[in-house]
Amino acid sequence: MNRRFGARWLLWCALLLFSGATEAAARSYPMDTMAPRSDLAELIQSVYVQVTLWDLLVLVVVIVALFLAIFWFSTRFGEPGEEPVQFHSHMGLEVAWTAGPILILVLITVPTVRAVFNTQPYHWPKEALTVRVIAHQWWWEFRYPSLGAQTANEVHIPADRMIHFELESADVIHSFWMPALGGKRDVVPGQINQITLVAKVPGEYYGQCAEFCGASHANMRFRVFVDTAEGFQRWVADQLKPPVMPASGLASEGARIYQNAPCAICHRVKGISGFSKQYEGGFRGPDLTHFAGRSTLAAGVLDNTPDNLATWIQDPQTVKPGALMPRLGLKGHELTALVAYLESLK
Amino acid sequence: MAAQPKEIAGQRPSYLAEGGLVGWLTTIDHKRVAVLYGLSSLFFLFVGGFEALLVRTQLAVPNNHLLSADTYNQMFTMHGTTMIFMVIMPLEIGFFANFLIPLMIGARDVAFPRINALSFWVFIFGALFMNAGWLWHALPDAGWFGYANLTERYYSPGMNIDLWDIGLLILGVSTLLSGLNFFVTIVNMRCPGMTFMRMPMFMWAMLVTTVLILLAFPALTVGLIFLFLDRFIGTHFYVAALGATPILWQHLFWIFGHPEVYIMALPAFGIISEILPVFSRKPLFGYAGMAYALVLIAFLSYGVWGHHMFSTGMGPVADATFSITSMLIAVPTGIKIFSWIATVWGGKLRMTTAMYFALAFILEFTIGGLSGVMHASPPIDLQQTDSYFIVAHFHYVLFGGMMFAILGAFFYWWPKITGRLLDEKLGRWQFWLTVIGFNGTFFPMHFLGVLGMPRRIYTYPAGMGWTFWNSFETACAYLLGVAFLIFLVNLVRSLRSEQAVGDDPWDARTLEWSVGSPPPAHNFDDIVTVRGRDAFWLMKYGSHDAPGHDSSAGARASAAHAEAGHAHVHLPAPSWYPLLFAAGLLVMGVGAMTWLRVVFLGAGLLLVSIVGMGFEYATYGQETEESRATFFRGVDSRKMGMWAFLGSECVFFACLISTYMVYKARNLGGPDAAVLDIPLTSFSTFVLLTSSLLMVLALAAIQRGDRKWSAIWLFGTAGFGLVFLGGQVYEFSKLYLVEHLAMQDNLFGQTFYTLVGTHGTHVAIGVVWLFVMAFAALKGKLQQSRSLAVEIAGLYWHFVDIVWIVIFTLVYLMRSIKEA
Amino acid sequence: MNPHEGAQALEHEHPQAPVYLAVAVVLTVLTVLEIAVFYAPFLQPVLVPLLIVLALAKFVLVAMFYMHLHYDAGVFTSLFGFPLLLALLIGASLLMLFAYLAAHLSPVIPYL
Amino acid sequence: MAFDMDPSAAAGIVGLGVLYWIAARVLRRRPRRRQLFFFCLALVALAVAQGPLDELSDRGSFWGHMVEHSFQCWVVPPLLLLGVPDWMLRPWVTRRWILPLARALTHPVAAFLIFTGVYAGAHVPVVFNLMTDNDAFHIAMHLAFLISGTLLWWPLMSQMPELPPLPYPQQVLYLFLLMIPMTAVAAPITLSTSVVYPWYAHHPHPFGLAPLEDQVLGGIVMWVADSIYLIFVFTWIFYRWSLSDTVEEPRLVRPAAPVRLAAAEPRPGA
Repeated sequence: MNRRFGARWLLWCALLLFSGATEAAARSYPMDTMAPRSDLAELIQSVYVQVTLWDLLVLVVVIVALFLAIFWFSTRFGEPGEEPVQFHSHMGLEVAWTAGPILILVLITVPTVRAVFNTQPYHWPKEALTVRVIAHQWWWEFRYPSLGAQTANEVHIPADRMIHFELESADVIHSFWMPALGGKRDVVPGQINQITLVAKVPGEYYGQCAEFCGASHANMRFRVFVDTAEGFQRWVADQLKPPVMPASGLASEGARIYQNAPCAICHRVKGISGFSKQYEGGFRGPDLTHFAGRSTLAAGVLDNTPDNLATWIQDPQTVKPGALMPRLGLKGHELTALVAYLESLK
Repeated sequence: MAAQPKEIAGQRPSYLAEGGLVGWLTTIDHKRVAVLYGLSSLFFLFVGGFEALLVRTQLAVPNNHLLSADTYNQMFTMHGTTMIFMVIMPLEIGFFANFLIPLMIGARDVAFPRINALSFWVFIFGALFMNAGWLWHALPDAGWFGYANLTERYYSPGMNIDLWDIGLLILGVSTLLSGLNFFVTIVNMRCPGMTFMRMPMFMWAMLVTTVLILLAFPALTVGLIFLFLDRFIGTHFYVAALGATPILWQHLFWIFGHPEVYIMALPAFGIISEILPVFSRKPLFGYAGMAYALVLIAFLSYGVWGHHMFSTGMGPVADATFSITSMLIAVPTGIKIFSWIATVWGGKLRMTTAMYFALAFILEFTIGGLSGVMHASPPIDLQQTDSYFIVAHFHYVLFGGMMFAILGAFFYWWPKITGRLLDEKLGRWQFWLTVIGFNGTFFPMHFLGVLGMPRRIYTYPAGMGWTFWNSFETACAYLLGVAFLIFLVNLVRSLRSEQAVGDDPWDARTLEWSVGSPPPAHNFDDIVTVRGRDAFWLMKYGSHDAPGHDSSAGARASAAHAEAGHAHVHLPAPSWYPLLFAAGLLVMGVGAMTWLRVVFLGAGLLLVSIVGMGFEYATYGQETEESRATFFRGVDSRKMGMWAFLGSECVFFACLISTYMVYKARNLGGPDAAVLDIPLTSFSTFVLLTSSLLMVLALAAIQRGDRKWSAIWLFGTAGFGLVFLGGQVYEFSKLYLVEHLAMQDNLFGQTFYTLVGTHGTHVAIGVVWLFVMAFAALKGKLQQSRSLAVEIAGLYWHFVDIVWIVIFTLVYLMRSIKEA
Repeated sequence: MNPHEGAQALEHEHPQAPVYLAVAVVLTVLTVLEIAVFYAPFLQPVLVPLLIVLALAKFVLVAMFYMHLHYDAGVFTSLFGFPLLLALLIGASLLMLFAYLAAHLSPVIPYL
Repeated sequence: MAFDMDPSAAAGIVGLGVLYWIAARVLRRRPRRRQLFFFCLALVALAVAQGPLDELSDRGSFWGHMVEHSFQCWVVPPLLLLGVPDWMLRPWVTRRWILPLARALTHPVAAFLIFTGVYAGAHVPVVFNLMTDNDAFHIAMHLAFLISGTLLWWPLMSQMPELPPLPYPQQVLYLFLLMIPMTAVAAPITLSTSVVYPWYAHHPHPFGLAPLEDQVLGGIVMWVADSIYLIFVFTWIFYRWSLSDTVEEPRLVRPAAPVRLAAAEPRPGA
């Protein structure tokens, strides 16, 4: 356990008050579950509000009854007074407060059961876009089987079209959660779960793994970009283009370093490095063919800037403890060359 | 009790009087065992609290580096496991229930005093075993629920999960045994006149809790055994590659998990139902309704476990069913809350600290219960599960519910346990600090949950709108820490104070206040007859002309009569064997982590202690006059204990057999059920049936007092048992060597070997038991009066035979049936 | 299960050897029947219900006579009956839950 | 709903009423008002079952038929048992050769098995088709439901000490074991994707229901109605158990002096 805990405790208190004040002002809540942006999320929101209102009604009844009882019947300690009436049962009252909750529960159960059957359709229209989501220990891999595109940690989906996410896991149980676009669904190894939704409002939405999956469970985030129809077409076209092969300069030097460094064992850049045959280990890294096109790095932990990329390559463990990417020991010029090359992979 | 409370003049010798260290190590008096439980769980309360403060400090600011990722994971896992298994359950069941059950039902001690001591020592060794991880920075780190295949050896190679797995198995043994013990005590040892409908409500709560314990812990044991085999022998119970599924662990765990949260909730309901009437000077409102609500909660709690798994995709039909049953369970809870308010309504409330905590319980538990109803509906649960909303829900139910009830119970029963009052002024300070700290820490978690902060993340980025609330919560968490320090000061000061308190400071309503406080070692001088609910209140204020009212005016007989009463009471002697049993279990646990032969050493210790306990008392198996007087319609406690144990074994084998049948259809390759040898197992079935026949003939012989034939039949039964075991060993070796059916690479193999192997182990234990019986019969120690011992061994043996009948049909004869 | 002797069950009315021998013979016959049903080719379509009925009969016989449920107080029957009922419910629901998983979710596809 | 009841059913109901009246006269004892009320309620329920419901099921409504069965199994027998006082049955039952037979039939295991046999047997497609095809067998089946239903309810509601009811905890166990055959019969009908009973396949269904919808509705009537009904019966058993215990509760006498509860000084000697 961290030995410096005692000495720095006071520092945290000072920091708390300062950061608390500034943070409260920030309006944006990217992971807000109450901002539905898809049909699935709106359905959930409607049931959410109904049940919450019924709950608040019951809560108010209990609070009023309790505080009335306390203030009317509490006495100063030891104050003499006549013995209270020893009534201890009243059939009408007991039947009432059994029937009441049952009635409320029926009113809650009807929309719930209807929503349950709507959110898990058995079959979906053919023209729905299938997106295979493969969860690894601490990053997400997305594949578009019908379009042939493949990306990591950032998924692009067209607005106003049925999307059918097929969730598979490559190791342990994860949970694919996009608060704005609908609830979460566990990604269980050995079975393919599914989420089917129609995103309505284009924009960038945050997502995070919700089922505890090991050391870096907190660093397993992803972004969902809901594009307009033509925006999505443009993105797919970019993804299908072959990777940029820099002719000269720092980037080409970086390309050479990339090829003989161990990067090629786990990562794939289409056309340059496939997975080397002799490597049987099950692990694979994200596909880097269009790495520069992504706005975040290391599963949404850092923004995709050259110096962030440099810190990540130099020592992945500080950014994502337990990450399976080894420390390559690249320094100085070689490192900047490799970073330049990777940043050129638009 | 480190600081021995000084003897107060004129106080009759209390249960704390005699016994130095040896007295405490070998005690079997339920009050002293309860004090041991109380001390150890208070210690773990502060350990759990320390872990909670570390977790909160790490989350105070975004991207904090106070704790590394795996240290944080260890802290939140241990906070959960410690608070549930080492604080709330031991405090409610081991400390308060253990101390109060005999006193409230008018009994001298629990049904099985030595098992009571044994379950404490097994608990403390299990808790220390799991916390040993502090020494090697290897505490369990996969969450208190330890979801499967993250806990597989491949994904958590260290010994963290081994400590958690074996530690929980040991704690499970302790809780199961104490559940069995209290169930038989409540059903069988109530004083004359105290029918079920006249028991105090805390007794109803404990009766239902023990039923839940007996029928829930087997499911956890099965899940943990599968995990143990996965990690140590290389089977694949939760690995998808071989056709298995990690969802099986979630099902087995939550079949135990939801009854478990009611095992923690119902004693708290019982405590509140005791405190409110006393400080409102009014009887509990709707006694029958409250008892009915408890029974309904217990029954429904077995049908709701699916609401923990809505997001794993069980399918709409299962989601809808579990959602309906989960909402149904809110109805009995509603009945209880409204009945409590009706109890307080119209009463003359004395606002002592215990009453403050009880009233705060009603409010906080209602908030927790209602936020629970929200994620009982699957669509909402898809947004809320695994977010901080759930953390807020269960902290409102566990801390706001159980901990408030436990703190109220401390202030209410402290004079009964130690003979001193806890200071009201300090209590008031502690109460207000706890309420403010508690609500400040956990109410914002509802906002964090709605704002999408997931659970169990060791850090979070800035700019997500979570930072302010997290910092605010951490500050309030330290406030809670201060409140608990005040509580500790209050406890220690009261132990050192001289202030003598009468037997009944609160003018209470139930029997435990009719004996001295602290009560004498033998509890009641003479057995009380009860004439209605709130027995002590009737003794004090009931009309004295009612028929059958005993002559002595008040409940307490005169001192002289007390001395005479004291003499004829026979208290069982202290014994070393419970400590030996627990040590044996601990050695087996350590052996599993180190070398196999240490496990056999531990098993030897276990066997010695069991046989020792068996023959420690001359009257083993005899029904003494004292024990017969209070039995429930003449039923012996030991027989009822065995039947309750067989009941929990039913659920144990049900989980094993369902796993076998579920996995039978999912076998991917290699040998399957077709390789099973029917002629051999048919012969084994005949052997086992004949051994059952010999068993009952032995019993008939013992009851006739025919020593020669009873020895012969007993040896015959044990012999046939051995033949059955031989058949099984031969069958397993043939399957392994000839058919190459191995546990490691074949799903059918592992489920088959585990199911039939566990049954084989039960047969082996039965054979050892029968040989011990046979030798005892040979040496003349089993007279006719001790026929009950043979009858109980017979019950166990016939149960093992019944399970084989089910296994023989489902596994062997139905081998050709593909899909289950 | 034996209400006719009223609440105060007679604890010490023990069954004697002939009762046990009769039960043993019936049990042996039932086991022989089970094995015969297993090997009889014409009974294969209705194998499962037959086997379940025979196993149930043996189960009840051993419980009622060897374990004295027939002679002892009714509380033991409840003590054994409720857990048995719960075991049946848990087993049935686990089978149904996993049958759904097998039917509706496609089998394991290596993710490469 | 036209009230043209089947003549044999009408005769049965009137016969029961007359029999009840004669027995009361012969034994010269008046049944208590509550028992009379329950008995009349039983007759009314029987009339409802045999009248409009029977007519509805004749017009092809499967769920109507199922509701009729539920009346015959779950409603009429309990009311009958509550309505008929024990002294009226005693002369018949305590005959030398009837008592052992009655004792065997009302034994919980026997009653349970008989009812399950009749209830499950009736819903086996072959038997059900026979029932829908020929009326005599149909009436016999309904009588069988009534008799086996009365036997089923006997261990729960018997008022005769010679054939005593089960102790309360076992009544609850008996009740919950009953859920298994009911679910086993209702589940396949509700969840089956084809019409199980051919007679309903080609018959017009009232209220414009398709044959399959009618079948699912009938299945739900059997499954859900019965389980909710059993929870009410469980509540009623628990309520009776709680009443049976508070026999003599001594009166509370007000304490003479007002009780001063200062914590410090001990309470005045009791």
